[in-house]
Amino acid sequence: MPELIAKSALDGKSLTLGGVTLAEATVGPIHSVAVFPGGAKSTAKGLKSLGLAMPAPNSFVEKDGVRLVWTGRDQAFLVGVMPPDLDGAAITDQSDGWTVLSLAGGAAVDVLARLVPLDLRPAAFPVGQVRRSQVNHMNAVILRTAEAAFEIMVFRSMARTAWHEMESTLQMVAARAGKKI
Amino acid sequence: MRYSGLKVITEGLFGNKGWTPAWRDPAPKAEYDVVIIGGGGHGLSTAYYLAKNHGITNVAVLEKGYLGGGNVGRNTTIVRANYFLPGNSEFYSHSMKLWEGMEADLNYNVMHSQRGLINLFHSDGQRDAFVRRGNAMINQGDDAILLDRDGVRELLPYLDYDNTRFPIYGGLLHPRGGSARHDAVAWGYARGADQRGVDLIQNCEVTGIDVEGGVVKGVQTTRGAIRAKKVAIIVAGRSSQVAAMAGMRLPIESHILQAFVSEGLKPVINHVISFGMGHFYISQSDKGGLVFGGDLDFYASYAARGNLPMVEHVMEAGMTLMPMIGRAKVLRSWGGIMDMSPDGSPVIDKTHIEGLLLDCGWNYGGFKAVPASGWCMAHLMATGNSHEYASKFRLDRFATGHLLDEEGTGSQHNLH
Amino acid sequence: MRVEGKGLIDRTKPVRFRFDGREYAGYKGDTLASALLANDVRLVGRSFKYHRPRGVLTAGSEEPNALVEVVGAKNQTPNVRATMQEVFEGLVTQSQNRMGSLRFDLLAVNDYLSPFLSAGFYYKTFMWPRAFWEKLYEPIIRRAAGLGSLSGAHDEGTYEKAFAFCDVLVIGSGPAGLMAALTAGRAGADVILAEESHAFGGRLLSEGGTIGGMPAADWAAQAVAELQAMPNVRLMLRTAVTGAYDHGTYGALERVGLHKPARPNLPRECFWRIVAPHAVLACGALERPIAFPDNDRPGIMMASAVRTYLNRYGVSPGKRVTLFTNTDAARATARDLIAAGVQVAAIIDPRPDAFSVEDCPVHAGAEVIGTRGRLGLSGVTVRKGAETFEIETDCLAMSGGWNPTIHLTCHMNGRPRWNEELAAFVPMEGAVPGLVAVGAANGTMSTYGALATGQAAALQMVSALGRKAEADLPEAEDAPYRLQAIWAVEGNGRAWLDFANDVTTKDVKLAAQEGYRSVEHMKRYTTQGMAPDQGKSSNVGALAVLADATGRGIPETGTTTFRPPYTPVSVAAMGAGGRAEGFAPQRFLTSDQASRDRHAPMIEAGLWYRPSYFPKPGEPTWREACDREVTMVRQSVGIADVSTLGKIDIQGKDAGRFLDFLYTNTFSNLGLGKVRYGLMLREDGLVLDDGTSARLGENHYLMTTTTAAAGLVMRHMDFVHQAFCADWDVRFISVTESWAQFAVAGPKARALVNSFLETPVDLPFMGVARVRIGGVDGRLFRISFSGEEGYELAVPTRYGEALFRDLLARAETLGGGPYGMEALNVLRIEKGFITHSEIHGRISAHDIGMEKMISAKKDCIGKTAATRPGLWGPDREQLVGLKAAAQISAGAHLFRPGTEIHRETDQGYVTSVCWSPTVGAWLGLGFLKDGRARLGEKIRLVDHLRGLDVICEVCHPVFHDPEGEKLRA
Amino acid sequence: MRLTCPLCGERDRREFYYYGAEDYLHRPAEGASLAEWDNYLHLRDNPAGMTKDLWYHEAGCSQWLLVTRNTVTHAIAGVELVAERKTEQKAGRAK
Repeated sequence: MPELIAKSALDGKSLTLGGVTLAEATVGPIHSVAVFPGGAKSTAKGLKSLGLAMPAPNSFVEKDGVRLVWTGRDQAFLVGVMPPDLDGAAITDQSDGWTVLSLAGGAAVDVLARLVPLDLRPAAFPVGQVRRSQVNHMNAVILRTAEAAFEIMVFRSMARTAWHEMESTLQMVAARAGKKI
Repeated sequence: MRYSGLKVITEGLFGNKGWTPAWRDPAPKAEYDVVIIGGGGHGLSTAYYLAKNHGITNVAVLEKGYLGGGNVGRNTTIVRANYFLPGNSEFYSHSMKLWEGMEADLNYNVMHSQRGLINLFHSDGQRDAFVRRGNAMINQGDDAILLDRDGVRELLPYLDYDNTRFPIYGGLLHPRGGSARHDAVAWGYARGADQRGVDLIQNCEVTGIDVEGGVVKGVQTTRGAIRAKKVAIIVAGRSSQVAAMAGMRLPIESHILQAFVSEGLKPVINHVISFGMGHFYISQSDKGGLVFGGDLDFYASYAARGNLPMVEHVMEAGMTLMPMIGRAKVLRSWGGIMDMSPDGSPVIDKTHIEGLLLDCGWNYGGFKAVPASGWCMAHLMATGNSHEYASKFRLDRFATGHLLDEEGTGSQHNLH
Repeated sequence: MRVEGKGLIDRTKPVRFRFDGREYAGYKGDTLASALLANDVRLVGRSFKYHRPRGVLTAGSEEPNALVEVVGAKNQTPNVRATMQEVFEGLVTQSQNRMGSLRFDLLAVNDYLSPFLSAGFYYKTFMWPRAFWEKLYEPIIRRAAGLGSLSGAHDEGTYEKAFAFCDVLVIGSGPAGLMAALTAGRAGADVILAEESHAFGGRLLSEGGTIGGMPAADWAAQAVAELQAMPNVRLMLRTAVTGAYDHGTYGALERVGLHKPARPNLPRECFWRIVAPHAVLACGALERPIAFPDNDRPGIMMASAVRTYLNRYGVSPGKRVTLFTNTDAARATARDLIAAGVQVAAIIDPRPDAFSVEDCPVHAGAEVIGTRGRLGLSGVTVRKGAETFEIETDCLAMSGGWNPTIHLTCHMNGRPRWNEELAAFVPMEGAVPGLVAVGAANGTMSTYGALATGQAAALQMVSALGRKAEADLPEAEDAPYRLQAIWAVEGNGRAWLDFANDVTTKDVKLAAQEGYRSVEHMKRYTTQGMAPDQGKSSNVGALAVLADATGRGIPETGTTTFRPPYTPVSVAAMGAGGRAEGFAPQRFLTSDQASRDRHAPMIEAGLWYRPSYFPKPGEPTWREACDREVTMVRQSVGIADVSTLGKIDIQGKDAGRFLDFLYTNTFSNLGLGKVRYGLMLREDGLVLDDGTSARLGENHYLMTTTTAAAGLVMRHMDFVHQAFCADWDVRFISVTESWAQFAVAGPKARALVNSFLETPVDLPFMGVARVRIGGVDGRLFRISFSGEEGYELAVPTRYGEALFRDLLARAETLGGGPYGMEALNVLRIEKGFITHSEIHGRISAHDIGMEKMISAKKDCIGKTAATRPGLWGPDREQLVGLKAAAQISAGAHLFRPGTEIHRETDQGYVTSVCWSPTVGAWLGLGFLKDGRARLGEKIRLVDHLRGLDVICEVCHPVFHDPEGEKLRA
Repeated sequence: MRLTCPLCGERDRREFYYYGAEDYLHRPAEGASLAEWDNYLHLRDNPAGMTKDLWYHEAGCSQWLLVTRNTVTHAIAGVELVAERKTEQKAGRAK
């Protein structure tokens, strides 16, 4: 019988530069919940057991470490727990499809501003919101978990490129530090 | 007036006082045998060959702005004959031959320079596709040489062979490919047509096409009505608008193609280089500017200007392929309006209206086609039959499925 | 020379730098230009065409003359404006565009040949003999042309790009910009203030005067301090806004590290994408020269530049300065010089009624008609009425008035308006939505006017943002701007309009004489305005000369368009991060390391990296490895990572119906646990992609796409779903990344698979089953791309590497092992399976013999367009197999033996070839006219490029196991 | 260039893929003539002015958008989801 050892894309590595920490995060299971036409009610019923409801566009809801993250029209990712039985929605396991990078610390916004074409001002992208966008040329799901903390989901196969992009940006931001821009 | 080195010297000695206008500035007559709408490269070359090849000189070229003010005056000046589909091959092959005799024919130095064009490839599959193309070029009687990685390195030592995203497997060298001075082509044809009696009428915008009983009768313009036995629409970039004046809906969508030129630099790039994986191509002009570009901005537009995402993409492609140009500074960018057709190939054809003809859909390859387009369009106008080298550029080919899709990207206009 | 007591430089911080090999001293705060002038260096460059000696003309980025190379460790940076480059300890610079030394440039011979090098001369000559153009004339022209040089080495510098968002972008930090920023900032709006220079304050730093009762420079410093303290304001120094784009997007270039020694990871430049619904254009005006004979000598400068060098840098560009101007405003330059103790030789003012208040000779109604001095100005000739006289002078400050810096307002095709009073173009209002020009940029020339219009624009923007702001203006100078336009002075000799491209008034007149009367024709014929300064100082003057020569007014003559960038931007800055994986992400398989451990060369497959082959000792080339791997699969078992194939999970009651619409064939009737091959067309009827789809449950399918088309198919499905059947009960999502999938192929595949399954499965061909492997849920498909009995085993990606290594170990015990892309390709060619080499976008179902797969019972994407007559019939090239004893090649063309080789006799082409160790021959797939009717025929394969000319046999494309017995075993 | 996705909000143009004119939404019924298909696939009004065309929020929510905008000024008058479009579908073009 083969012994199958699980491996993440980046072996859980982390890096701190200029007060910003970049790390591969472990978030547990990820499942897409895609509500069928007319399936909203029964989906909501199913999600009740988790104390969560389908989030509004661009936001995520969180309870007891479990998140339901909006990812599209009639679609959210349930993160951190195996999905309950749900009628009315297609459930697809996405746990292995994504690598999650956490980026936190003072200049985290400056780092992201060099990679992500999003308005990162707190009024435009408040804590508790999510954006589907890009990190450089890679599609990404970006959650703002605190004023200076983000979780960034990228396709697992691209994790090394994502890391490289973010690492070199951290280096440039750190090299600039001390200078008011 | 005939131009020559001797003439330049004698005029120089006498204060350059003797130079005369390159063309007249006539007022439009009430009637012509032929009216050509559009004083761009194709319109001017059509007029020139109508006069020269067919003796038809009672011709007016109507230009709403200034001669050569469209895409012939804003492109990256590449001249090549490296198509592979029958229908395109023979046409561009013929165009190349006309380029090669252009200076002597027009008595105007268009600075056509066959510096060699290299299409780089980055995988075995791409190599095979380029080999198919190269063999088609040779079958047509043109030239192509397959270069391996070392062969490319010998010619282009400054490319990044180690760290580029898509490694260079080799290249297809088209030695007769090159570039020319774009404005000079328009001016050379304009001067040649004018000398043969064609009226070049600038600041004359066509506002309507007169059709009676399915037969064209003339045009309405901002300088009055002009009657004509035949009318040609040769207005790439505005084809849909002008054709709409005759009630036609064309298989064309207009798109923006940006291009860039750097500040002048001492010679660093001798060839025309095309980097398919990055949709990037570059050459260096005689003035020293790096002239380069990439893909369309991709959205339908008549704005003649582009946006940053494509600008950045082009620069990134340049940096991954040849990081030695990093410190060259972009001096100017511009956008041309491209007639994008559903298979990437043009139309030179009659329309359902008798006497109304159409030359359009050049996508972003119109510059190199200027001579042959004029040649074949003039033939069609003079004889009523498609020229053998443009026989497949039919307007109905999309309906019938007789496509000329070099890119293989299908009926989506902006993908060619 | 340095002037004591003047300037904003830091005299406590001396720096040493080099120019053309000599070391000089300057101060922190100096530009290269100011520091060279302080050292009495006037000759800094050579002109483009005539190689005339040139000096500093301006004090800003519009500089046409003083372009130098900055020399770094590995690269040099050409065409750097000495007027913008700050000096720092160790800065090394050199002059450019010279043959020999700067003082003795051999190409200066061009200046003597100038009568023959008039505008457009090259269009009229160099035509004979033809071959000489490329071999002789053009190389000489190319060598002489150009300005600075690139080193040819890769630019390994660090560059970055960034995005910024604000409510109000203020461009320029003179009085108008500072006032706008203060007003918007005080109201709480998010403000970005971008200043191109290395200090905030704009002309306030150069002109003295008072604002609110304090020296203007102090007021500026106080304003900057207040802005700096506001958290909602971001100050961006050394940042030129270079372009205005759609919907409030601006491009801007920040010089991050160019003013200091290189440091690891410190970007040289940053290219900003700034998004702002409101923007204030407050970048002032550019002073324009006057075209008089020999107006290009080193020492002849813009009056405002002389003033800037004096007041901002504490430098007088001359010891005995003469001023030539037609405006009151420029006269202040002379007054400032006199006050600083610099001798002013004279003021030449062409206005007959010009006042005379300065403590120096003032010649009203006079003009400069000539100059002297080979490498630097030594004197000027002045004409006043009938009289001419000489003035000894080493610096001539000239001013022909000001042109508002309207460039950004033209970037979205806005046409500027001619203002007769200013004799200048002013911005068209609303030309760039959200952008409002204020101050001198809008033709308001006084300091008070700048403050007032800056504030007014900001108030309007703040109120549009729903914020309240107070109007509060300090007092300042409000003198009227008065000038009498003077463009060109008649006289002997050439008078320069465009210094950078060496275009004189004669050239413009010649263009008009030759019929190039449109301003665009003139520009293109003379090259005026096409140099590095893009005509910043010459456009209006040249237009005026053209208007005069053609007998039209300036507004009727028109203007050329300004296009981005405002000031040149390096390719590296706009392409920052674009090298290597920054250009396109790299995608790695879970088996990547295991393949590399086995020394497999990894090759690009789209964005993915896949193993090419797995070399073993004694295999000199890939061919031996490939042959072995093919034979291994045919005889025992091979393992390949096929995770790159697109996988799309499709669920819902209408999932089958949806697939029926996407595919030409039917999937709604596919049995549970079954897999079917499907063909997908584009809507234009040509083949889009192919692949298999499995039915995992009643309402649950898994679609597979090719690697190449995965993204394309997803987009296509989204379109078809959202555009045509959004109400259907179907949902789908990509699971490409979620599963690692491995092919296990060969006669021993079943034995291998059963060796690790908890419960052996006897899966029929084209079946799928859920399996458990080592405690993990997986999926097992019985499909084959090799023609052998084949399985594909999928597990969650995290287990991919472990499973791959385990599969290899097991395969090896059975005499098998891994196989790479090369072998995979041979296996599929032997079996006649197509890839995107065959379905290359011009191929119909009919071409590949699959027209019967288009179901007649239902509609599907592409069905009708596929019936277009041009996509059918014997004229089309159809898929065939080719077999030869000698080597053949993909890309070769096919001809009937004995016919001439020409386009017109071309019968088809080859798409894929391989040496088949199984068949013992070269095999190919290709497209041949009416090919299916020609099986058994001999055909001639010609590849000119590779020198191949081989007779092949036309075959059915399936060479191996045509009945499919092995597949179904 | 910025587009406002009805779901994701205002975004940079780089997040979007462009397909072509609104015409692609008016797929002829099965059995329609080749001329109708030619009209659907190839022929375009291609106006210099207001138009409706199709964009895909590829780097965002994967929704297809129907954008009303000006091809000369690039001004955008409206964006709606293709999947939920209420816009009156253009009547079939007689040709």
